[in-house]
Amino acid sequence: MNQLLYSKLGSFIKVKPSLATSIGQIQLDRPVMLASGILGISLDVFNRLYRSGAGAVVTKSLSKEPWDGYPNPTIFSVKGGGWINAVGLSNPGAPNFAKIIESNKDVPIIVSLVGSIPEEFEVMIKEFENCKVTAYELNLSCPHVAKVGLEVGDDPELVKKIVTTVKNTTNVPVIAKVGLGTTHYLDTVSIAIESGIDAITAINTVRAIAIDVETQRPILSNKFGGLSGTPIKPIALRCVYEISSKYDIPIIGCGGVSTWEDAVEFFLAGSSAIQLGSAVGDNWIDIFDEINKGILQYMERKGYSKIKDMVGLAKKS
Amino acid sequence: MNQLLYSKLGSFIKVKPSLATSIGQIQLDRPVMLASGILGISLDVFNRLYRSGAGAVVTKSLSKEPWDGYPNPTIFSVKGGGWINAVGLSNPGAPNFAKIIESNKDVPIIVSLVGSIPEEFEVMIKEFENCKVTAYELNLSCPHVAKVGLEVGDDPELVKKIVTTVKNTTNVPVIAKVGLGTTHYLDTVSIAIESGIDAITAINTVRAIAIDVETQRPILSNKFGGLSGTPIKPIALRCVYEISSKYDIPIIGCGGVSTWEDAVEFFLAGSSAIQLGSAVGDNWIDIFDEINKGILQYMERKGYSKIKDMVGLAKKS
Amino acid sequence: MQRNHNHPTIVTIEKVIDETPTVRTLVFSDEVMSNILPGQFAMVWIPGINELPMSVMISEESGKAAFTVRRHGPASTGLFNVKVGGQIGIRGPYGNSFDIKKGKLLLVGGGTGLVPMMRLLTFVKSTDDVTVLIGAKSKDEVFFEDLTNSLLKNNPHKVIVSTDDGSYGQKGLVTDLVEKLVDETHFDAVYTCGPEIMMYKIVHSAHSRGIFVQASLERMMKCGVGICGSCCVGEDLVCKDGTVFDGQHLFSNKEFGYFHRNKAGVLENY
Amino acid sequence: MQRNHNHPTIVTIEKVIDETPTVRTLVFSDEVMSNILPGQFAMVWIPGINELPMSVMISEESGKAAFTVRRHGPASTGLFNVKVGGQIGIRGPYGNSFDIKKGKLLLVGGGTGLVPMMRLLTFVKSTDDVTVLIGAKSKDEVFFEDLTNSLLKNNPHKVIVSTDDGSYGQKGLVTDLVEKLVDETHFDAVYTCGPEIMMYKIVHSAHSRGIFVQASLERMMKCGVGICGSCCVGEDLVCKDGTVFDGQHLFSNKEFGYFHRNKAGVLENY
Ligand SMILES: Cc1cc2nc3c(=O)[nH]c(=O)nc-3n(C[C@H](O)[C@H](O)[C@H](O)COP(=O)(O)OP(=O)(O)OC[C@H]3O[C@@H](n4cnc5c(N)ncnc54)[C@H](O)[C@@H]3O)c2cc1C
Ligand SMILES: Cc1cc2nc3c(=O)[nH]c(=O)nc-3n(C[C@H](O)[C@H](O)[C@H](O)COP(=O)(O)OP(=O)(O)OC[C@H]3O[C@@H](n4cnc5c(N)ncnc54)[C@H](O)[C@@H]3O)c2cc1C
Ligand SMILES: Cc1cc2nc3c(=O)[nH]c(=O)nc-3n(C[C@H](O)[C@H](O)[C@H](O)COP(=O)(O)O)c2cc1C
Ligand SMILES: Cc1cc2nc3c(=O)[nH]c(=O)nc-3n(C[C@H](O)[C@H](O)[C@H](O)COP(=O)(O)O)c2cc1C
Ligand code: FES
Ligand code: FES
Repeated sequence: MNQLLYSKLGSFIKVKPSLATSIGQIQLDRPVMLASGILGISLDVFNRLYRSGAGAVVTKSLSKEPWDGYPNPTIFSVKGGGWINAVGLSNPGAPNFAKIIESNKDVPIIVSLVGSIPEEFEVMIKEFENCKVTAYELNLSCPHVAKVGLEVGDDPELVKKIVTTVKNTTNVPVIAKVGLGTTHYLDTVSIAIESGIDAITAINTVRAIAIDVETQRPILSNKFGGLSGTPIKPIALRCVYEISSKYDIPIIGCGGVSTWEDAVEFFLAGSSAIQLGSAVGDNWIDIFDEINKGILQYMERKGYSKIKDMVGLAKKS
Repeated sequence: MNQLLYSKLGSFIKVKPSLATSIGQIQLDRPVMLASGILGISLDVFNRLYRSGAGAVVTKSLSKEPWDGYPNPTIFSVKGGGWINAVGLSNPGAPNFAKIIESNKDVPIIVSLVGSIPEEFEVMIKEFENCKVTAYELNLSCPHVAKVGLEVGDDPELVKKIVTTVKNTTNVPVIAKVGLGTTHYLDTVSIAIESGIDAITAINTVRAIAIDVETQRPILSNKFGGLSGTPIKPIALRCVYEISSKYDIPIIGCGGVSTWEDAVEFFLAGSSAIQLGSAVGDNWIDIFDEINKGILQYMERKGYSKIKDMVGLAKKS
Repeated sequence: MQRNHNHPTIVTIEKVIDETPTVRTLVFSDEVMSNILPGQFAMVWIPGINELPMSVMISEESGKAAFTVRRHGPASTGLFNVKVGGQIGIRGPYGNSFDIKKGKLLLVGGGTGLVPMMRLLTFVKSTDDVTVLIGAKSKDEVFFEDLTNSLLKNNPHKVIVSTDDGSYGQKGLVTDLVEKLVDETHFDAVYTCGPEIMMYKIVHSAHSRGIFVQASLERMMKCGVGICGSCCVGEDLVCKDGTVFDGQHLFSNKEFGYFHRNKAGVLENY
Repeated sequence: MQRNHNHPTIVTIEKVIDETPTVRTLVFSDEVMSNILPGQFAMVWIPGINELPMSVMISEESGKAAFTVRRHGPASTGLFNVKVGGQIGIRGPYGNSFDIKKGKLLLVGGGTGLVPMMRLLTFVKSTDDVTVLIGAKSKDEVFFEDLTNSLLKNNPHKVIVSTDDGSYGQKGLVTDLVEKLVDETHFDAVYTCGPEIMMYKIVHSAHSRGIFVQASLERMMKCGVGICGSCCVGEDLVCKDGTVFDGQHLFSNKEFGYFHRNKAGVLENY
């Protein structure tokens, strides 16, 4: 009742809420981004996604050279919801990709990078010198490719070197994407922060497997893959809550967002923006506008004028 | 077609398949057990579950003294499936519980124990000297209570001491229940095996959180809880596959089993039996017979005479 | 999106009625809860405080429901103190319900155990002859008497209040009154909800005379969905197998009327 | 349990038909796949080998469907080699389908691109006047000619085969034949599936004459559900926005007929 009165009043005196948000130095019109690896290999598609309501697009994780990735099957739909993928970081390589996005004018593009050693990251970043890049995201958390991703994220010393090198190479903001590996992800976060990282994306997919009972074998060609989508939301949300409770660092929540409520939960837990991937497979790209609308209505109802008004609120209780 | 001919033939010459299984020295009539913490505080209920088709029941994790656990809300239903609980290991304490099951004659009961130091486990096991106990399960993996559970499982030295002490205290088989913590669960498995453990249960719930967008606060009184049910199945299955690929130790699969196909996937991944909990909340206790029947039909179709015929098959491909 | 009945739905309290100094009724709008069956319950989340099982009280307005709560420990006091405009979370409905018989019916409610009885009254036929016994410690603690009369205004009916101290209605234990009534009249069914010792005696009185009797049990509840085990009575789980049990069945249950479990699950005597 | 169309369903191959030395049709029972629309496809898992997108071939028997596969790289060769009794996993159907017009229709299929054309034929009205062009390199590689005639036995129709080397039917590229046909006759619609260069020319021939034309595209596919991005053509995703596109739309697509992407996603010229 109080609430009702309050927001009725609110709609008279308040301006329309804004979806704009910032993650440290990164300014976005809208808080919902496309996560890395999803539809992320062509500028035309990026433009389309941006028009559809994505606040930014993160590219497929790029390596120094083109990678074919694993043979199919590379993706598996879990019966109760969610996906397990082992695409194997197939990507056209940083140099090819830089050419693809050279002509980008409009889209906030976050370039995701994978590599095993600091120098690879350095070389790749130089490729993008002539591109409009909103931020770099270091993929320290792919759970199904050897020598990169989680195997890097699980090695604190290497994380330190990579982040330091990257921060010395570019003035563009740098995000570290973490996930659940064999060492504690909060240690990776901590060392990334010490080494000067600008923001954290949490989390990547969670290592998983699917077995077919008829043919009695793992379905993905790589056997193991990463679980994404609705099943991992409560886990991802927990990570965001834990990071934001422990560190003062801008956070991008990622993992299982498929409704505006999910997005708001991530804001309340302490993330300033969110990424989504699997929901595109379930609801196609209309999902961005749908979630944006839901967030706006929620903000109107609660009387918020900006996303930041709700970031971290759940920790106050 | 080959398959069809084969199993048609099979049904003429083969005996009816048996659901009996063994986990090391532990012999069970049926391979589906009730997981710890589910309905597990009264012998009358254990008898009912056993009559309903459970091959064994694991008790609520017991501590030296009775514990009240956390205030409500202690359990939360995730919209897309699964539960997050933070019951806080409420339990009547080992001495009270030993009295409850003293009169047990029929039910294979696996007594689950939690504690912070080896001596606590020793004292508790002595309480059960006059009870029919099929095995002990050491809970090294509860993700939401301080100083016990995962905080123990994450400390390899402590795991070693506890397992060694327990193995010196009793001749009853001892199982270690592991989960995803802040150190690598495979390290916990490894040290438990070195210390003489008889079997591994994998996995416990996965640390998670749920936030209510209307009232903007974590829902569980403890804030964090453990995610169980269908969302964690692909993760649990992965752990079983990893353990069985790396170690020669009997495994009990646990996490998200709700159909016979799930159970068979766990067998194929290398577990000799399975436990389930959340599925009871979704399908009530008929779930045991339902899964038993499905497994039997599958065995008939594939021409297997015993559970062991399929254990680990998915690793051969 | 479709409502998941296990997932808390947030509702806003629209009206608070003081029934007695320690009992309040909190009214809210909710289509699902307004239509539940007598004996079913909801799990009620008081944000920041606790969650507890509550029978769902009827409301005169359609599409609305209520909780009638007695202030007791921290959880129920938390609910008792929710003001108009306050938000609570509800999930459910859970549990089974009373078998509604025809003919001469006896309903016996003690304290907030009257809540499912009120809903039961909305299901009786106008041809049923209904006797309602309201038990209370003293005059102060009597509530729902007028409501009962008004719900039964089209039925042949009797509403009897008994107080332990005789400060209102008949003096004495409600269970003694039941014993007398079932001797005098042949009832087709007896329904009861309230303190377990009271229900135990009533089940005994009715069952031993071959009268169909059902009781709605209360137990410590954590999950409400058959997972945690805290609500067990012998081999029965009140949240899944109940809350309503037949007298016949209760008679074979060794714990009913004798033991309950505390928060740690330790058996305690009544 | 309800079938989740994204989840592989295991089917058993019941019949294998050799169409040419390099093309085989594998028949299986599956109600869902037997009823899909022309242009839709399935993702086909050959356990232990690969998974690849396949148009779903019709079968004469109801409740059955098929794949007609050309042996090519490891994946298609794996499917080609599946024997009777072998098990494969199928998920889908995915994608949109042809808009089925009435009147004078021209269908042009190259190689296994004939598969969606055969299904399209099961949707034409008996009053439609249908011309089918079958393009192949040589006599050896011609298939589905008899099937086409039999599917059209109740229609005014013409089936024309052209081989590049003239070893059977008319000699020359199928695209030159199309150019001739659309000059001679006013078609109400042109449908095509086959190699992209072929489709590009056909779309051009028809569209520039104002004829309604649709093409079903093929691209490298990993997920089939609009997640991985590997099937993109310009801003279109073949698996979600296609496989069928209007000539109008294709004309504004800078990549159609010029570029495709390899497994790493690198753009390559046709
Ligand atoms: C099916 C059912 C319906 C109920 N309906 C009503 C009703 O309509 N009105 C009403 O006032 N009360 C009702 N109760 C009782 C109510 O749930 C509380 O148990 C009671 O109010 C005491 O709470 P407390 O404040 O002492 O809890 P606290 O001492 O604060 O204890 C906190 C927790 O313990 C639980 N708890 C403690 N004692 C019991 C008990 N005997 N039974 C169940 N849970 C317990 C509470 O649910 C709560 O989660 C019902 C109980 C059940 C099981
Ligand atoms: C919608 C659709 C329908 C198709 N229908 C048929 C059909 O009915 N009959 C048939 O024989 N072929 C069909 N194809 C082509 C088929 O999927 C394979 O691409 C083709 O057989 C070549 O496979 P390969 O053995 O060379 O693959 P390999 O070289 O072994 O490559 C392995 C992987 O690459 C993918 N791949 C390689 N080239 C392509 C390509 N051009 N298009 C898509 N994926 C590719 C495969 O799917 C496979 O996963 C279809 C393709 C699509 C997109
Ligand atoms: C098919 C697929 C490919 C992915 N590829 C990448 C990748 O290249 N780099 C990366 O950092 N994350 C990758 N991810 C992880 C996603 O970016 C995201 O972290 C994860 O899917 C969780 O979000 P979601 O539940 O919204 O999908 C991929 C996920 C999927 C499903
Ligand atoms: C309400 C609840 C209480 C639990 N209590 C315990 C416990 O006391 N000890 C323990 O080892 N595991 C406990 N668990 C974890 C389960 O035993 C099991 O490992 C987990 O729920 C995964 O299995 P499931 O997906 O089949 O539920 C509990 C789980 C739930 C849902
Ligand atoms: S309240 Fe949890 S089982 Fe009944
Ligand atoms: S095949 Fe993955 S997006 Fe089309």
